[in-house]
Amino acid sequence: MIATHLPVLQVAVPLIAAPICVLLRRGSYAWIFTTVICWGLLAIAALLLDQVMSGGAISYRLGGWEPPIGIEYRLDGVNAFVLLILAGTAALMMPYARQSVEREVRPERRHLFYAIFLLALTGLLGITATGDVFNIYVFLEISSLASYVLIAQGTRRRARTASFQYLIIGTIGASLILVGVGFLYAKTGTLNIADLAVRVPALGETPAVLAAFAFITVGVLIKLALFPFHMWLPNAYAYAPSMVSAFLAATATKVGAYMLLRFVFTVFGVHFAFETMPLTEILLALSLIAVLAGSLVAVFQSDLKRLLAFSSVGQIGYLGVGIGLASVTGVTGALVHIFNHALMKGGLFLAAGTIAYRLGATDLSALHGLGRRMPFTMAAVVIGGLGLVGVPITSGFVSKWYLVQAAFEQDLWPVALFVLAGSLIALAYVGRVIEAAYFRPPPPDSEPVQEAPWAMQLSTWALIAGSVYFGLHTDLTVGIAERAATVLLAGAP
Amino acid sequence: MMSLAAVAALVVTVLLALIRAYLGPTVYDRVVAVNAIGTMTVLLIAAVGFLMGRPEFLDIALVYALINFIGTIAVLRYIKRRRARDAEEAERAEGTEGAP
Amino acid sequence: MRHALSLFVGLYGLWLALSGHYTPFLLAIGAACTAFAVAVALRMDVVDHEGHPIHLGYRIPLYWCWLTIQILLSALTVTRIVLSPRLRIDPVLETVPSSQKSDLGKVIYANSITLTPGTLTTSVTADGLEVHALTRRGMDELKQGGMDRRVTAVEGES
Amino acid sequence: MEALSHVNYWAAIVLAMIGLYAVIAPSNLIKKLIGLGMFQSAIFLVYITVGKVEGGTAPIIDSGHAVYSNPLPHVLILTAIVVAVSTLAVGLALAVAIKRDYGTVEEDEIDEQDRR
Amino acid sequence: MIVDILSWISIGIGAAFILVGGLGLVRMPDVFTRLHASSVADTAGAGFILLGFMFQAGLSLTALKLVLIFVFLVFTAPTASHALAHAALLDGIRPWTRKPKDPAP
Amino acid sequence: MTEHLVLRVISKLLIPPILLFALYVQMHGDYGPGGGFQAGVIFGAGLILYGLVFGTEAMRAVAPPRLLVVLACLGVLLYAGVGVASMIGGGEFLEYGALSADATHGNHVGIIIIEIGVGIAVASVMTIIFTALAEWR
Amino acid sequence: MVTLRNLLAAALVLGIYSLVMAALWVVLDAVDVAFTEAAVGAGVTTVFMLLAIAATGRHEKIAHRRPWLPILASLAVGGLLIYGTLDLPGFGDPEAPAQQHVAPHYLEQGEAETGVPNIVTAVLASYRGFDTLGEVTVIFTAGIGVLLMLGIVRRRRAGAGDDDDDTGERE
Repeated sequence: MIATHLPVLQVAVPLIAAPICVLLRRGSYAWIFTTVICWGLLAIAALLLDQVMSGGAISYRLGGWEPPIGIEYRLDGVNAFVLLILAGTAALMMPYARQSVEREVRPERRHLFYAIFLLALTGLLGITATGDVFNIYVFLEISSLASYVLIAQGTRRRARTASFQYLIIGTIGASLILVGVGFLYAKTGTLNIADLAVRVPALGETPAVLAAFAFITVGVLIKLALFPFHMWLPNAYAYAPSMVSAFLAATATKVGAYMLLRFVFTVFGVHFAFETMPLTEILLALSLIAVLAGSLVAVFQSDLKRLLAFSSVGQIGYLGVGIGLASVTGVTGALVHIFNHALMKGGLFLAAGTIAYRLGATDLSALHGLGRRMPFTMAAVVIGGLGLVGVPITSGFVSKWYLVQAAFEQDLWPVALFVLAGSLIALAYVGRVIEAAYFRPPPPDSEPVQEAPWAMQLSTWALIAGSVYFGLHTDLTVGIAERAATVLLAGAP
Repeated sequence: MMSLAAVAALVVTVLLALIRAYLGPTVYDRVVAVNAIGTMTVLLIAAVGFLMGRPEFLDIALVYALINFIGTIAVLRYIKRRRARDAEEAERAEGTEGAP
Repeated sequence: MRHALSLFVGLYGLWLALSGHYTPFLLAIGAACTAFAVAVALRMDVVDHEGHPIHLGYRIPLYWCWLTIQILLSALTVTRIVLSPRLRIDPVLETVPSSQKSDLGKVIYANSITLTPGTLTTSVTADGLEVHALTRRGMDELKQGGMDRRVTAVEGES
Repeated sequence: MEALSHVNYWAAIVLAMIGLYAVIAPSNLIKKLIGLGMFQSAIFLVYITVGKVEGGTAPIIDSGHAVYSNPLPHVLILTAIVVAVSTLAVGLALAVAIKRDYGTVEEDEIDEQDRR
Repeated sequence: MIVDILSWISIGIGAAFILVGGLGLVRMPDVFTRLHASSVADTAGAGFILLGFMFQAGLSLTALKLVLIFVFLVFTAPTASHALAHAALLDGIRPWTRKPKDPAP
Repeated sequence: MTEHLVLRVISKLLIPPILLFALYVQMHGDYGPGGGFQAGVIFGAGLILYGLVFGTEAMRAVAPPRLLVVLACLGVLLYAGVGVASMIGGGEFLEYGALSADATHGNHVGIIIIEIGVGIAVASVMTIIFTALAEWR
Repeated sequence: MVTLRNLLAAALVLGIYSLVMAALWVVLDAVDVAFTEAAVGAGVTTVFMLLAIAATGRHEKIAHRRPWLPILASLAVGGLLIYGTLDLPGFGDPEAPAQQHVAPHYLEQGEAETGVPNIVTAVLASYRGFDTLGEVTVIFTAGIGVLLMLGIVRRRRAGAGDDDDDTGERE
């Protein structure tokens, strides 16, 4: 009985939990409650993925109305996989949250913080699960508003300006998506994705569809923070509270990538997007610039969190490369990278947060000699960093392997070269961190530093260990991703 | 037919008020224009309702009639608050004058 | 309590005027909503002789009739001024004495002045109302105190 | 009539352009939010225009009318207006918080302070 | 029929008053005088137009709602004008006078 | 602001009708324009008028922020609760038809309840935002 | 409005914009939207704006800098929009696809299925009820978010006993 309602529970449970969280009044209760909810969501996501893998796509009619009339939740391999990533990272980060939030948020506001966190999660899950374009907009705004608020909670004042900048850019992006959806509605009379997937290609290349495509793509790219729409990302991630940086880095841009996949492959169709419109060329160009520029800028950062944020800009480029190649291998690579990058970047931001928790700063100069003083945390940073580079046996290697392979399939060897170059640059910035932590003596007058609390270690290591595990055992992720990619590209020639 | 004439007169008046809002010169002139446009909108919505044969939409006009003046009161409150703050600041400036 | 009760009756009348759907369900809901609105109003402490002037009784409608005529007359005056090629205005800002005892009476007077085109109350002070008039004549008429006496009469002995 | 059939869209587009300019150009954060409100309203106008049917009336079923305008865009825009108001409120609260932290809401002055 | 004529006349007068209000809004020299002009439109103009619609609506709830609109307008419009004039004076705006250089009597 | 006579009296006069009008809009969203959101905003506007004229301290006494937060939560929970109730009643999430034996009647009841939830949530959130912004010095 | 340096004036012009829009919505048959615009525009937006301006300062200090990028951006968006509207169905066309697919179902079945003659309410609350749940969540997020960012001061005038307000105290 419950099993049939799982799709909506995935979104409704955190939505209902958020006001309850506010009513709990005490930060500690709210934390326990949020943790339970997040693990419950992970269980739901796992069950859903299992259902989808064994029984094919699930459709859930909200309000009991038939799809084009009412709103539909439609789960196939792609969004079930993304749902698992979202719920999984949220659940794994919860043990970390308690101490980190206690440090960074005032006691009387903690329960509100957790409520907003749950709302952000609701929004992201809602975007992923829904099969209705306008519903995507609504949940996009829930997650965005919650993110603005979460980012503004950073202890430094620049968090507020970063959040404001994100608010302006994010709202413009969402409005552009809204215009695009409006054009599609005016031409087809429907908002349901499955219905649009039938009706939009039948329209052919009319100006309205072209404009809708352009607006939606740009809007989604803003949310995805692909170069040159990444302006909001570095500051937002660098100055947000540790927990928020980690959560958003692991999830928000991933959902952006999911939206891009959904709109481009399902709504507009491969034929329109990649043959009529020069999306491959545009995406590849932007992505490769993102990979190189993001990584290069990261090398010159003096703050660990900013370094990681710029590295995110680069890593998002890899997602763009995979999607732009528009082949099963490429999309598989992108999907696997969504998963792997969520683990690695989440783990790295958590580790950076741990360092901030103990040292009060994340400057690279503050990291000197930290390899000996916080050995476990720094080991996590190193392993995660190597994952970003794409060293074999880390999961970063797997996704890049698929991307390179996809590039060679289409004889686009310069793309492969760029991907490898990006890895080398990544080696440079990871090297800087390692150098600071292991090869520089600690400042002579430094106070003794303790290793971080075990609960924070636990979350960090769970994510980092996951990234290693899925680097070795690729069957699970790649298997699911490949099936999902096949579904997405089903309409392709 | 006559409704149409009313609508025309109202639109012209809204335009005149817009000119006033554009010219200013003070904030208060603009508030006067906003108030006038508010009243005109009440009447305009009523007139359009009659014109389209659906006078039950008067509720919208009623909303404006009831709450449109809240904005003006907010302006007054704003001015009072700013004066209070200015006075406070002046007092503080006087207080610190003696100190180097 | 008297005020609360009459406020309830008044608001329920407003509900009936607005509603237009007289099913038992909506009538009951209307009563509940009215009660709720009265409860909130009581909580705000806005239900007293100022917020709900029932004691003025029948005198208020009569006053309104008189005021309507005044408004029309001065509207014509102001119209003539606006339409005259050379704006024949001579604005003055002066204090007009007011003989009302209660705050409510003062407010009725002040708003009547504002409502009449050509005169405008700018503030209510202890010794009267500060009035801005479009012409010297308008101000003089006001100062003769016709309106003042009528408002005081409406106010009654409360 | 043919030429006039898209005037409504174009009016909305002009408003959208002004709004977008007013978001990007000013340095004052409050001003940006005002521009954002204009930009969003312009998009709402596009939607409502799509929903209008010639000779139709408001989609409230009534025995005296047969042709109604499309209710769906109205519903979507109601939701979008709510979103716009929420965004405005959060944006204003952020601007107020920025004023507390920086003593100014001018983007250029904030940038200058950050660079220091 | 008579009602129709009455309605037309009433709406016509109202429209005229409203136009006068708008015109005054543009012609008058300062805030306070403009408020006088706009109060013509707020009271006489709005009153006649609503009265005209009332004739059209006949004895019905619609007419009652029109009355309500008028009543609320009559309460809010002067309050808003008063608040505005008060705010303007507080902010240090001095009323325009015919002979600005003339010393106050 | 409290000393401002005209505003005080007129607000006292107008606030009850504004509140009642909001409730009217809430209940007649089925038949005419309006509904929970509009009603919530108008109710909130009534409270905001009170706050503007009588000051935020008085506002606090009438609508304590703590109560408002609870109400906002309850509004959302009421809406979502109807969804859960219809799920328990054997329908899909938010399938109000499952609330009653007669689907049309169930739908109507469901719509009324969720609109009330919307109204409560919106009115309290508007007042919260006003209080937060107004008390900022 | 774009060029007004006085923020108070700009906020007022936003109010006028909202009023004109409300009238426009009525003309375009979107009475529910007009109602919302009326309630929001007259009731809360202006008040929120004025309060925020009171807290942040009345004058825009700096003229618009680098005007070319914004002009270019808005021209690009506007151009694309105009291009997109070229083949949209004409204004009021009853044969337009938007009027054909799902909308007739709402108009024809809506009252029978939900018992609500106002189809906008029927669609809002029932057919697309989940969107509206999302909408309430957005509002809720905004409210909690504002609380989280600004908190609500408990003035200490009333005595130390009142300090325990945990809706977010501010120093």
